Amino acid sequence: MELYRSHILVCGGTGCVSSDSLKIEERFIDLIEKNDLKNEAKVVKTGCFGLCEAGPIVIVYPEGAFYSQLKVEDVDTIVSEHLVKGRIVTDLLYKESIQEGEMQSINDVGFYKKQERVALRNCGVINPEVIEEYIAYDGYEALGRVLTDMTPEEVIQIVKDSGLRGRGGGGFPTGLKWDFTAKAEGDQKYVACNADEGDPGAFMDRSVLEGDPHVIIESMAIAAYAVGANKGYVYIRAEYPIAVNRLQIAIDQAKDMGLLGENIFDTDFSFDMEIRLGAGAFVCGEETALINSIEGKRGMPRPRPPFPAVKGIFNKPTLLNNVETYANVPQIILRGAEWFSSIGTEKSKGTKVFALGGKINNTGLLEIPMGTTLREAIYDVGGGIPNGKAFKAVQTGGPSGGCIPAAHIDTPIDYDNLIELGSMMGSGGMIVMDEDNCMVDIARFFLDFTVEESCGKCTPCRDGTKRMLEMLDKIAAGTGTVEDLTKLQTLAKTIKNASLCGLGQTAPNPVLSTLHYFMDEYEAHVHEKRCPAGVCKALLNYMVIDEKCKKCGICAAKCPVNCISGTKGKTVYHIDTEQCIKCNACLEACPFDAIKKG
Amino acid sequence: MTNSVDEVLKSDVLFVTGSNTTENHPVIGSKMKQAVTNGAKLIVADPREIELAHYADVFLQIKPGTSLALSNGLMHVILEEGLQDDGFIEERTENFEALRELVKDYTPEKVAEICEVDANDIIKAARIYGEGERSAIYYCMGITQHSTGTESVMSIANLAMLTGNIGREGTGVNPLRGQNNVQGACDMGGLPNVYPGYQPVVHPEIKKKFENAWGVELSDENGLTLPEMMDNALRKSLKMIYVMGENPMVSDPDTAHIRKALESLDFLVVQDIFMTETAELADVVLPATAYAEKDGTFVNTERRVQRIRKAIDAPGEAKNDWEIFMNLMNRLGYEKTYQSASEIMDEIAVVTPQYAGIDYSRLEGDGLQWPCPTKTHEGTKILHGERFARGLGLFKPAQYRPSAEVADEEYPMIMTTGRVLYQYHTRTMTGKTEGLNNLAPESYIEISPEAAVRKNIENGDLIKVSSRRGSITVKAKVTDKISGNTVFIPFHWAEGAANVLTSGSVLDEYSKIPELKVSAVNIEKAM
Amino acid sequence: MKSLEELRKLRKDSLDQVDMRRSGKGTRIVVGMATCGISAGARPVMMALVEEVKKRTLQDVTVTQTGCIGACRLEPMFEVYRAGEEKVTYVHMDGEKAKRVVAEHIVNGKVVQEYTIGAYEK
Amino acid sequence: MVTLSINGQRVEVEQDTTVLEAAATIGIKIPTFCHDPRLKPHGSCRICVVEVNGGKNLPTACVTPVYEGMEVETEGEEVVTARKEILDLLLADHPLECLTCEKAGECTLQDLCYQYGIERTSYDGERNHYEIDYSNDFYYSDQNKCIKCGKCVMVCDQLQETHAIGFAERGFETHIATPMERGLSESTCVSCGNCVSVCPVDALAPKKKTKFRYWETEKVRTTCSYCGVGCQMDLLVKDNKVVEVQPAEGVNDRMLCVKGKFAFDFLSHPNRLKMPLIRKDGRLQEASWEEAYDTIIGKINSIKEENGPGAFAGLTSARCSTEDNYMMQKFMRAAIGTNSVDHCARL
Repeated sequence: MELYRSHILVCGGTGCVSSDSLKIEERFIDLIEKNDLKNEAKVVKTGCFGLCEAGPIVIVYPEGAFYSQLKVEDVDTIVSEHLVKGRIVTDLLYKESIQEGEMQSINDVGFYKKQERVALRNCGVINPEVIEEYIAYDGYEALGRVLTDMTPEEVIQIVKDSGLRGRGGGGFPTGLKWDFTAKAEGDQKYVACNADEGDPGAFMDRSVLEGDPHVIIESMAIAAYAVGANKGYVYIRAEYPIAVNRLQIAIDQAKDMGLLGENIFDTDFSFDMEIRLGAGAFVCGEETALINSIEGKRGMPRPRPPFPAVKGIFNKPTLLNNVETYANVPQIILRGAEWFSSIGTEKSKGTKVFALGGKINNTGLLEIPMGTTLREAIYDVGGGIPNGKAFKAVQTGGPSGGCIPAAHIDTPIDYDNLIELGSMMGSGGMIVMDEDNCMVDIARFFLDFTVEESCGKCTPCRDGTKRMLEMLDKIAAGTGTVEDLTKLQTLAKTIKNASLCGLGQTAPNPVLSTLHYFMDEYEAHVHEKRCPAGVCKALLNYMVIDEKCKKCGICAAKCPVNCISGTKGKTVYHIDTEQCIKCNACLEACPFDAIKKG
Repeated sequence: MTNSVDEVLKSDVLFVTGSNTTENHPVIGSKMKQAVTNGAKLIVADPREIELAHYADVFLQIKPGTSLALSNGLMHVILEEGLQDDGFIEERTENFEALRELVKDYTPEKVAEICEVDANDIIKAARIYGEGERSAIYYCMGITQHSTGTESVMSIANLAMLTGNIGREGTGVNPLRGQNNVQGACDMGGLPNVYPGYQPVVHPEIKKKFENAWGVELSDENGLTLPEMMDNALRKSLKMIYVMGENPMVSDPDTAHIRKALESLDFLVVQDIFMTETAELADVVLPATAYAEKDGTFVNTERRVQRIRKAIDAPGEAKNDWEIFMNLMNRLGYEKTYQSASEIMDEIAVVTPQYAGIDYSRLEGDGLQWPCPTKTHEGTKILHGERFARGLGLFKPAQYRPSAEVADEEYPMIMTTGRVLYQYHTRTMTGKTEGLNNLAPESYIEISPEAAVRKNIENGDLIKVSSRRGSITVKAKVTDKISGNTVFIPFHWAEGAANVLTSGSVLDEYSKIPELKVSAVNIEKAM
Repeated sequence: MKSLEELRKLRKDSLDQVDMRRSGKGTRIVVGMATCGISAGARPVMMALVEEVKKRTLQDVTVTQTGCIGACRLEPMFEVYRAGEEKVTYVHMDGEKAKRVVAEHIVNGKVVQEYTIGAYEK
Repeated sequence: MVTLSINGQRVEVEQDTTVLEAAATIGIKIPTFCHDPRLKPHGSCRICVVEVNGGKNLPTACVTPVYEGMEVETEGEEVVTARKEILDLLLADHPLECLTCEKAGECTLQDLCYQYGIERTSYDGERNHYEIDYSNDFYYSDQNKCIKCGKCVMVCDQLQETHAIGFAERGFETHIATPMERGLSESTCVSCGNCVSVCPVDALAPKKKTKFRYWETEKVRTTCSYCGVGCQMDLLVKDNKVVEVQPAEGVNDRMLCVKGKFAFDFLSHPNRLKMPLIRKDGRLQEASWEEAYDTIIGKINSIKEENGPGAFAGLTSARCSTEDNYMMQKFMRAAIGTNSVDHCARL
């Protein structure tokens, strides 16, 4: 076995790959070869580091030097300076990793410091395509212990005691789900993994599959042992080619090593698994629709009961958990239920991965203990709002969630608090909004997504969300009425009450929560025909501030519809609001900030 | 049927042989497909790759006329592998040793050669049927319309008894009756050898019973079967035929022969709802009522006596068939009159033991399945439950014999006949529905791609098909539904009628059924 | 995979390959690997340290590199940092000396005085 | 057994009974669109929502199993609001052509809008526009009227097993279509019409040959006169004419085939025989019944005198009723004196 003095970890997550990290990897390999460092430095392609904002990312160990936003040509510098001469290339380091002129190891960077990585612990640390690296970090130890030393009941008890709840949506206690499936009658049972991550902006499941695929295999095998299944399905959307590829490699490696297949660890337990590709319909994240899709049917939800634990895939008892949920299990087995339940709040244990986006400095993935406040997540980890703008609201839970206003920013994040606030945990989307966001527009954005993604099966979701969107469109266009505001709320209630699946039942949340916290904004649209944030185009009026106008005529020159009149150097310019198409060109062009919108 | 239609969904193995169920009994066909979807195993034996073949675990595309060999072969494998039900054989049957002896010769290899199928498929089918907890056999004219028709049925019954698959829910030997009331017509003694309720006419006590009931003297001789009638008509020993609701000119084999026979009669009466090809030959044609115009009963394939009800008035002066016969009888000096069909059923119940418990007041709702021997009896879903009619079930070993006509140099193809979904029998009814005629406008011949290549035939070509009886011209349908030298012609159409080609002289020894399913023919492009 | 023992053996073998990526809180050995160091023979010293640490399966010891420490004439040199201890700088090192430092200083906590910069400067 | 209360009424039912079934046992009707006991639970239309133990969400009665101590309200305020809203939503994409709609009088949507007082939709939004598919010979598919209950698809898949139609698109654009939208005549459809029979609205409907309103018809239960399955069905009769056939409960489990469902035209076909015909001068000519009887009786007597009863034969019919068959064989045996009675059982 070769020893290396230096490991160069290149992020192979989807985000970084799309910004050319594969070329960076190639260049490293090339230059290391040329500089005759082949026996000293090793290039490792890992999963996502989480701080996608900073990608493409390269980390050089043992120093933990965190290079960010690299270009291919930067590799030359890093090799010649850092690898050959031992001088860290400070200019290329992630800026926050430099404190008081000293480089901090990646682990001490603010973004990572408040995090506690359980589900993501191997992401960005190991090469996901090398099973030995997973094993080196205690991989398959939990499965081995479970199979050789524990009864299925004991396994379920640990999961129950840990307090782990489903990380995909509703937060159902995982141990209970395992217990139901174990107790369901059936000669054939299945375990399945929901990797059909559909929330816009959420990509924690993808990251785990790309960065640590073996943890899913190990965890599903443990689950299969606990519930009495011998076959597993991982349902991944085909839009995740890297995840699919890495997971397939991992499955093949596990099979080769006898960690999947017959008589694992020389016990009676046999387990095999396969990947099923989804076409990326949001609804297939709903468990019964996912089951239909696995069976080759149209991805539409089935009524529950019967629950999948009783009648799932091919009508056999089926345990279905999502990727992040599974990713916690081996650690719980190894470190104990007590360790896990020591993290988090009373009813929400452990950590949760969030995909932080929107108006935030550190866009990316973060894993934080339950109970961390929204403020800590947004400011300490997320680095706050860019450009000194004011924080307005944070949207959690994706299209099923709601908007939480600034007044509640000190709320500790857990399942129940978020629901209390009219939102939900969901799969962990976290979108930050500042003063420039119009809440009617935000509600429209999420509802538009739901309307597009409704499977069309049940009336309230299929037709109801469509009508809600039409009303929001009216409001945004300035033609909304007071009746529309009332109607929105009653219709939303019926959709919540009467829809078939969780997606329909939660679809009105973005609208209901914004109506609740930001009614004044809706009213401004309806009564005053005004969009306070200046987003809804139809309600915008561009005006020249006479006192500031220097009569330069730049605005008139930029206007594509020639609706700005005035004489250069002589008169103040004027915008004809009837003709104006609200393209914002004049406002951007004016060197004196003499044009305002509102 | 020994069992009932709803039991299709309670079987774990279905063996469908000589029945294109989804086209000829569509509602039962759908239930069979449902059963497969729900996990039942399906074995299909048919010369054509019918729709059910696509649902089958084993599809045996047998040569027409070889199903007797196939069932013997299945029994051979079952005995070889010990899949028989020894308890059932011991307690409920006799003559087992003779069967064992006979099927010894029917090795899968030998049967495979006769049937032109793969020996492994025969073994697979035998295992599936033999291992089934509840295996049911469904068959139709593909089994019976052969010179060995009766023996083929016996062999199927042997198979069911051998494995104890009879007398229990989801099992049985289930012939699918082709016509709405073929069961009722048989039950009512529309056969030359039995009175209503299958009571032999030659039995003195039975004759006595009917003479008492009807108040007249009766003949103690078996009458003529349909083919014999035609022969006797030609020989002039039969003078008059009275036809009710039948069209032998299209439905019966060897049309030329039938025409000659009917034309030789002194007097032909036809009673029908339309001017049929047969009625055109009649001396008197009487207008009858259709099913929607009268009260009465039909008996379905599972022996269920069900009501039909008068919904509309008959056109013109058309009368109920029973009324016409009553009037004629009265005029011949038989005085009994009936006010309604219900009164007739009351008389049927008196003379027919199986119907003894049936009257119209009990037929509201779901009807009754005979035997229904008393007024309080609930009817019988499953026959042969505790014991067979004769006590012990008798194994009747039957030797395979090739069909009477085999391919030769002059007639190298084997024609088999059947029906299509969109037409019914001789089209007396379906021919009046435009949509059906659009979907199935004319007769055709199905030819295998290999035969088509050999004969240089393309889809849509007009083909002259000839047999020893005659020839017709029909359109070619080249399809891989059919293989080798087998061809298929549906018999519905008077134009291009398959029965011009079939033989009326080759009959099953027992039932006198003609060998409609196997005729040697020649095909050539029509000039 | 037939047993936990088999798995654990594999883990032990594999761990050596990746251990470097753990966050080092314990001992840090920093080798000067600037041009001066390398030309003076820092690379064999570096590799010797890495190998020795692995061979002895020392936990919480990271061997890292740095640029010019500022005393080029003393190269190859490295520094040992331990929590609660003064930094110790070893100079004019070679592979054998490095191994001895690991054995005596890192493992047994006894500074090899004769190699230190202090001894040299005296 | 499980005891629960529905609208304050106690009811005891078997375990695994649904709320809908339990309610039916005490005569409480809960409206449905997509429910059919023959099909797998679907729960798509949501019109059968009920309130359970005052819970927040409204479960559907058709798929929710009963449990001990359950308290169900089937027409509570929340429920009625939801039902009205659902009807409102359905109407928002459904043409209000009830005056000329062929389904009027037998349309579930119409009935429920009447019941819940929905006169028109309160939405003025987008509507779907589809070409009506007339390509099938017996029925049409008008997706503009479809309420997406899905029964047609399920009947075709689960009962008929023909798999000719399915759901296309999703969300608001969801509709029923043949594969690749190639039209019914290009699909695997076998025209059984079982989808037509379950459609609650005029989206799948028979091509009527006679204009009629459902309330003008009388339903007569009968047995199909085609094959030997003996399907039960209702003849819809208007002015002494069968104008439609609908499947009924029986051995066929409310299924029919193309012939049973659509091939009843022959009944009123102009070529039906209406008068007895007697061959005179080589030609069949209309005659009275008396003439016909006399001719037949005369012939029977003369043949019998010369040749005895052995010269007669009769063909009974697998097409006629049991009673007709009985009378014919009795006629041959008792009045003529021969056992030469046969029929085409073998064909």
